[in-house]
Amino acid sequence: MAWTWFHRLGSSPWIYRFSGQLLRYLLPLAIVLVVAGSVWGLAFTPPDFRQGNSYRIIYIHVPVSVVSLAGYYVMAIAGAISLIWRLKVADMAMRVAAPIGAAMTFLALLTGAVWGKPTWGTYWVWDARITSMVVLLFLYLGVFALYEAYDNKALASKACAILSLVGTVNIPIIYKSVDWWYSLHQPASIKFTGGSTIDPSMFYPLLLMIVAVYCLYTCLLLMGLRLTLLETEAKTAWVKKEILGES
Amino acid sequence: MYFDSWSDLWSMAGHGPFVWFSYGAFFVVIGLLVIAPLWRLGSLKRRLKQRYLALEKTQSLQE
Amino acid sequence: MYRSVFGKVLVRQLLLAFRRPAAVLNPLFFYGVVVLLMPLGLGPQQSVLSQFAPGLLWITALLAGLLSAETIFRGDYDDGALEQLLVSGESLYLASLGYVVAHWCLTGLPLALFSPAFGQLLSLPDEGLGTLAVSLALGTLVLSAFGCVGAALTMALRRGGMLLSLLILPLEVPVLILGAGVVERAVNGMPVDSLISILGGLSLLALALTPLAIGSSIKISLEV
Amino acid sequence: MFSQLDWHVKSGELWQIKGDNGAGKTSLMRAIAGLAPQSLEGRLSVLADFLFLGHKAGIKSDFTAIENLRLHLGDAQNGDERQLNDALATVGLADYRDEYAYRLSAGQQRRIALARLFLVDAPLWLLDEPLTAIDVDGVAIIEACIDRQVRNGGSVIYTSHQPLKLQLSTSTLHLRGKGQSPYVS
Repeated sequence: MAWTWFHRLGSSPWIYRFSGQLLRYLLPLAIVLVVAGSVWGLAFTPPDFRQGNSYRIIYIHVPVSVVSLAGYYVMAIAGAISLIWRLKVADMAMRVAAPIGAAMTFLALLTGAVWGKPTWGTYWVWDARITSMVVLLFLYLGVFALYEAYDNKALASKACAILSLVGTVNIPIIYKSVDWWYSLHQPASIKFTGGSTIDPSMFYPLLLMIVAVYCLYTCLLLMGLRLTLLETEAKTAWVKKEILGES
Repeated sequence: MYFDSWSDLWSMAGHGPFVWFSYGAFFVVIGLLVIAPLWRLGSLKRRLKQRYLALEKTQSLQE
Repeated sequence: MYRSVFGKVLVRQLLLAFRRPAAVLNPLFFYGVVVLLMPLGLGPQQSVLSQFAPGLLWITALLAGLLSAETIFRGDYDDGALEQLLVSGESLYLASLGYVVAHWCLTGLPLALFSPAFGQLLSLPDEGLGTLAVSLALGTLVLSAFGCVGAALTMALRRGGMLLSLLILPLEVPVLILGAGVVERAVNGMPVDSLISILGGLSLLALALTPLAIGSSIKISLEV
Repeated sequence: MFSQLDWHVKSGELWQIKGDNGAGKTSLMRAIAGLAPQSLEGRLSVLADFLFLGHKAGIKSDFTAIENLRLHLGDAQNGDERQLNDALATVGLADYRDEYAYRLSAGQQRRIALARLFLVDAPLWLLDEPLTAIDVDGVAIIEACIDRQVRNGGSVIYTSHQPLKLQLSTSTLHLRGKGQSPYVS
């Protein structure tokens, strides 16, 4: 059983078709969830008693931050699989995951900065969470730049896989140390609404948004994967069959 | 709805610009991320189809 | 003659460096020049300098490690020595460890040894001097390890310099935080033992794991 | 680079790889040495220990001749001092033992690399342009060296733009560039 799975994962046509089937349901679902979660968070939740309405940004900031961190792990694990088992699909997944993750990290930073203005009175505060996000963005950009610097793209993905693995081992240490650094220099006066004190009326829409953004991320990954599959295997028989059979 | 009126929802007691800008940026980026691969996939399929059909044509001519 | 490739690489790198004695001093000169810039940029008030000294001294160490990293593999890549290393079938893990330790001996160690003097120049209180040296000695091991990873990934690329900094500086954030933080605590008279041991743990972790990445990167770079 | 190569090298054989510039001689040599697995489709098994001498031989200009041998990264066992001295003497560098390589000529530096042929006990030699920058005496030394290796049951694969005078039967592999399959003579 396990081996047929592995075999399927090595088979491009199967992945192309399966992900196409999956996307047919998952993409509309993700969009509906994101819209529903946003409307809920924007209009149907009470304001935070300390931050007022600006806290509504959290409904996108937190999910996007969570997914951008998870995205780095996705990228690194895909890289590891392509290094160890030489699975082409894993290699493509790593390449696709990098720009999506970087975009998510950028969104997290942007929304965090905009949230800071009404809350702290300034767009930028070197808060632990934001600082870790900046480091994460640079980790993504490093992988990106390394990929672009190599002419031989097969070697480029190998190099990026190694770099992202090194980054993965480092990320928990970075997060831990940045937390410690923040507590050392600035005893926390303003904190995010903590998990323990959050009211259910605010928590459920947040949970919904996290699930929605995860779904969306999966869709983006699969769509990128399908595109890369067709691009790189344009000369094979199954692509020809796929394209000509559709009409 | 929590807010009393549409204008209340829009202004959010002064925090409106920040909140709406954030959501706007989110949907713009997400929209681009979703539409770009769909669009590229479509155009790639069209290009490949043309190429395959042209190839088949020359092959049948040779026969 | 050398029982392991680790010793051979280490001796090779050190011997090569000492063939150009002036080059061995370059990291120290660099450190000195940057320390000179600090009072020029920040003003000569001792209170200002001593407040920023732990961070400044550590950031300078990061930059020194970064600048010297680019040349770690350059020579051996250009003249085919790395090719020969790969062909020899020797353990790339041990060889990579040799490169890391050699780089540390040539940059981190001298910086750590002379850092109390630089600390004096920036009015770092005496309580922090010992901790500065110890934290630098341990932390620069991590810097050398990551420097070698970056250098191994970029040696085949002709314009690798700026790229190298983008690759390795984000990874070195924890060392900077811990290093500067521990010196600051020492200055404030707080205990530093636990933080020093965390720093030691990090350097052991880096020494154990990065040679895997360095070895694979050398292989990739030789295929370019 | 080249396609459809089915090639076996047995012990005691001497092979020359011929082909125009860009036909893939160096690529093939590097592939045999295990330095370019990416560029290779198919199966390549090298069953013997080998010595690889490429265009770049890993000679450090800041090391003396003897140090270059003593600390050469290509050899698991670098040999004891007496062996190193003997090897240097054989390639005619006895008087330059402690001279820095950057003070030596290109040909003399190449000879340092060639001294390794007398130090390493490998059944297969891969010599990519061993004669580059070597003078007449040097060529004679290399020829004798290859001769001895093959007579002792070892095998040698080499590329060379100038002919080697050898009293041995040499097989030749011709590489003909893109798309054309190589042939043997």
